[in-house]
Amino acid sequence: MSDVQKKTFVVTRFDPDRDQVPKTQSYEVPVEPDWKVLDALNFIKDHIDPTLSHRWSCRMAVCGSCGMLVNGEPKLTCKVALSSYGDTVEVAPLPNFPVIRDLVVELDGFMEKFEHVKPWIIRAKERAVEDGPMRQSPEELEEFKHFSMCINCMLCYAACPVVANEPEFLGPAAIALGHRYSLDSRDEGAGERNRIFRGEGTVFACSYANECSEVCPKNVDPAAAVNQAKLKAVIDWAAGLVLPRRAEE
Amino acid sequence: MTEVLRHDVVIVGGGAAGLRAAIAAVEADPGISVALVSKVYPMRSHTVSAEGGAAAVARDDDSFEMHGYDTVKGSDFLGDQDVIQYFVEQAPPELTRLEHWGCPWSRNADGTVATRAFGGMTTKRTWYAADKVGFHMLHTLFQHSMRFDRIVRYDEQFVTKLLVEDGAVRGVAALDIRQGEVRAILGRAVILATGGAGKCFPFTTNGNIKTGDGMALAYREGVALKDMEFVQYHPTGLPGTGILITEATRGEGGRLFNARGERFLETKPEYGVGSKLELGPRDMISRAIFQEIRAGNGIQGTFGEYVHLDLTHLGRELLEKRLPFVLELARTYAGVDPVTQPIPIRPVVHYMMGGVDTDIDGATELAGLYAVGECAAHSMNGANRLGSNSLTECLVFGARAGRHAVGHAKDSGDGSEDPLRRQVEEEAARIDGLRGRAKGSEKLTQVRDEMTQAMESGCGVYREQASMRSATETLAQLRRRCADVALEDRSRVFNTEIVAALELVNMIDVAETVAVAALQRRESRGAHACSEFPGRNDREFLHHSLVYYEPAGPRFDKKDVALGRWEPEERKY
Amino acid sequence: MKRLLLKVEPILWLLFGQGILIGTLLLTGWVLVLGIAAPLGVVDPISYARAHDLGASLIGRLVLLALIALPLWKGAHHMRHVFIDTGGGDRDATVAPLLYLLAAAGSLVAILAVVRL
Amino acid sequence: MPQHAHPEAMAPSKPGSTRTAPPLRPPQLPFAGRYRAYTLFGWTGLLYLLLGFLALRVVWALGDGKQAFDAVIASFEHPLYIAFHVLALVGVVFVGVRFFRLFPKAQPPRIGPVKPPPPAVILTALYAVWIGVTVVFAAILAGGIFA
Ligand SMILES: Cc1cc2nc3c(=O)[nH]c(=O)nc-3n(C[C@H](O)[C@H](O)[C@H](O)COP(=O)(O)OP(=O)(O)OC[C@H]3O[C@@H](n4cnc5c(N)ncnc54)[C@H](O)[C@@H]3O)c2cc1C
Ligand code: SF4
Ligand code: F3S
Ligand code: FES
Repeated sequence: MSDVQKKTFVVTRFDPDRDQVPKTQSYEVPVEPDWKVLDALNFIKDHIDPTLSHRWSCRMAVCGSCGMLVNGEPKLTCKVALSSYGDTVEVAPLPNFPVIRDLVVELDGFMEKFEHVKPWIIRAKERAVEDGPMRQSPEELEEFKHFSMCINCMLCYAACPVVANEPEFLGPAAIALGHRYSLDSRDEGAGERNRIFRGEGTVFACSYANECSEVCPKNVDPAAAVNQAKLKAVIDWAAGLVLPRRAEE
Repeated sequence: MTEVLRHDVVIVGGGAAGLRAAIAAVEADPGISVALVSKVYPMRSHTVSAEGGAAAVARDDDSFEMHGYDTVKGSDFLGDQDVIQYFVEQAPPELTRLEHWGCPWSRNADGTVATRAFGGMTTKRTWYAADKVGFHMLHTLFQHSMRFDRIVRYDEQFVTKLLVEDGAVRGVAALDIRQGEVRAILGRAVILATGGAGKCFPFTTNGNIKTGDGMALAYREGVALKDMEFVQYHPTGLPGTGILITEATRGEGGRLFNARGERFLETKPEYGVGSKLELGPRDMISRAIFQEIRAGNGIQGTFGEYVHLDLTHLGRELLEKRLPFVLELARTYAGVDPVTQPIPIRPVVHYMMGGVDTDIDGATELAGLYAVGECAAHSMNGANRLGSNSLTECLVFGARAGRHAVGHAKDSGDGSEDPLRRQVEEEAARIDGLRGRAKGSEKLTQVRDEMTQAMESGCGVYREQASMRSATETLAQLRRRCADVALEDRSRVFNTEIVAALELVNMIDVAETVAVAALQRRESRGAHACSEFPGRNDREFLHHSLVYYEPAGPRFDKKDVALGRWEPEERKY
Repeated sequence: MKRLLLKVEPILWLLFGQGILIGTLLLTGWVLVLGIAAPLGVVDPISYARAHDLGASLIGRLVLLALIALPLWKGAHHMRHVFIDTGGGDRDATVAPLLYLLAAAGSLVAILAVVRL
Repeated sequence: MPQHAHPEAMAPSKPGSTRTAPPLRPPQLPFAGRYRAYTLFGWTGLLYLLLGFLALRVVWALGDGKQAFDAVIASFEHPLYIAFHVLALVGVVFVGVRFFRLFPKAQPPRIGPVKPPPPAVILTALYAVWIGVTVVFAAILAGGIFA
């Protein structure tokens, strides 16, 4: 095969049993031309240092496990080609998240925010299965479709400056998901979610940095979702002032 | 002191099957408490990677009869027909439920759910959401499951053992990957939904987590694994990575060409796909590609020879609308743009038709133990699964097993916890012993590679008696060598080396059953193509194969196929 | 205080947004002429009489009010975010009201200023 | 020494079962690389505050009479004022360009039955209005029209 090229990987290591703070460790890895960053990490794990911990599974950019900071940028490591980097590649855990070990970050905070936006269809009256599928025109589908493409890789959280400083902020992916359901023609929960969006961790905390959308590997455009949600929340709030209070919950 | 957590039903696996079972369980009885244990966060489960679609009768020109027949014929008459009957009838309501829960199915202009053609199906009955069907189904199920407080998630917990006492399963022992502790999660019914075992092979569409854990767990407790010899090769994977290029590409009109630019499925009738051409069943097309490569008609690449899947005539617009993920995958992982270039593809291991032996309820021979999804064999897929049947299968039988497990849990008592506690303590000690076990002389990656190589050469697309036999021998040796693998990571926190070691043992157990069952089947049927016995032999082999665990080595047995409406006939398209 | 901030957040955001939108539309010409071109002698600034006539019309008063108040809200809101971004998030409940009070006070004076034209 | 994010950033409400290393902050935040434009955008808030109060000063003077008004206008000839206004103009244009670029996608796909026009149309309209308002307003302020 091709002549062997070597790259140096500077990987962040942290073992809470032993280390007070994270440190870095360098590995020389013989790389293949078509490798992704993840292939190199797996090579280290398999052939150099089996004590390295990182998450991955699908290696096809859809399960969302392998997000890391590569040369300072949040990336899906199974998707970015090694060839786009020079001889030294730094791999670190995603910023804005507590680090459990090595390249593995804490997800439970994210899961709580995720659950908080009620990411499911809310209807006053559930439809019976016998009544068959609901109708939804291709145009109605188009309205929320790209917001439903989120793989929960959390790169957007790692890039958002507000997440870095405001722990309550619901953050891009969670808001995009809630907004996705509110936009779905089959859903009737927009009012409920608007109240959530105006509450703790409000959508207004977002200062439209747009970095979430810049790093999103799936073109979800969470920045659009968050900022659309602001407008919807304002309209809903204003309507609530003018109109007699609609029956809540 | 071992921590003991108590629930009514314990579900192992957070893929489509596990989530559907969990929802069905709490819907059947809102008072029930369900533990959903998964070694990864549920949305990472490999269901996420399914691309093409899920089958259920939807159109006026279709019928249960036709879906049933297609499935029976696809299974090469090894599918149990009562199970298939139930499956096709429940498929439409199950997919409808998912629609109500928000799954973004692609739509026709009038707002009804769109369907596409799929291999081995006589009409368009595969529901789809562009080419990210598994992704959308999984996320819909996961998000919907969050409505229910009674579903308690245990994420990143690796189940290492079933707790069995007095002939009934009573819970599981789970390693908390984050903490390194082993805990007891007790329930009066346990549902295994741990997915397939593609990682036993070197080239597979499967993700890193598909290591056959559930199959191995049940197997070691004396439950049979059924029809394990039937391993589906998907005709169109990317060489090297094995990443799947969905069958929907062919459903939408994609064509296969060899190095000579010949559309071989059309020019060579001996491949048996008839007028279905690229929409023939997977086993036949995989064999055709393999034959082409053998005959020197393959295209040489870095990762061996391949053929071309051509979509260029479909046009950018259709590709972007219906197959956007295929565009992304081909561009990112094969460096070709399907709008203008053909995609290099080769057959890769995709799906295990076999699995834990269950009845139509998903129940196993072990009281209280159920299995659903890819890790189970309800015998609906027989010798060859039709594409897009398995996502639906996860829902139909996930739901049924969920309800039945609740019934079982309500009818059975709690029993004493002490023996279970003792089992978990032993398990904890065993796993503690593995941590940083530097003494061994074997390397984990080495053993794993030898295993996948043995499976590739012994249980590939075409199988020979000699290579199958040597595979069984190699695997038996590897099982012993496994005990000698050296482990370096001494940390308790997120020790993925230990997980990999436990998975390796599971894979070897499963791989062994595949090889053993394959060796016994001296005929060719569905995905099992035996060079020495090229024909199907209904007189001797119209039966399911069972493999039981014995300390001395696997024991083989058989079980009848439930026929009924359709008598076995020659499988011609 | 935090609860109050949450309650009025939609108004603050609307004022902020209009501060960017309308503020930017108006400030561009304003700064260009009164701040740069006129002081450099490139153009003559509007005469007092003319300015007073136009400014005292209803539309004139509204435009001037928008020109003053909206940028203040935009400024206050943005400075709040800057403060949070530089690590002051924990003191947001003190700093944010101060900034918004500044903008509110400016707006009140602005109303007075356009009323007395 | 790497910079840390808020210690509670993305932390679960009840702490996990193992000790974690505190979250790092995005390494380029606030002034490097991808965050530079964002940070500057935030700091334009200061410009807008100052511009708002300066405008207030002008309008207040307008109410006080000719002398006061002319004095304020004349005071803007000070080099420091000119420098500030040049900076302010750059800031205002920067705010406009950045905000208008992001504006179209912040429109919901539908408000009730009303659909917003396509992004390209919104963007063109925004720029047209911006230029239009600026030209008219500048002409008035320069005593050009309605003089
Ligand atoms: C690339 C690809 C494309 C496919 N496309 C289609 C298609 O178009 N149509 C179709 O019908 N089918 C398709 N299939 C098949 C289908 O996706 C699978 O059969 C189905 O998703 C299996 O779902 P499951 O719930 O059984 O398992 P998985 O989704 O694999 O879930 C397994 C779960 O078990 C958990 N688990 C495993 N072991 C343990 C353990 N030891 N302890 C705790 N938890 C554990 C995992 O964490 C995971 O949550 C495809 C498969 C692949 C690989
Ligand atoms: S919005 Fe994009 S970046 Fe954020 S989690 Fe989803 S896929 Fe990842
Ligand atoms: S990066 Fe953060 S500030 Fe808003 S636009 Fe995205 S959520
Ligand atoms: S490994 Fe699944 S997204 Fe990268």
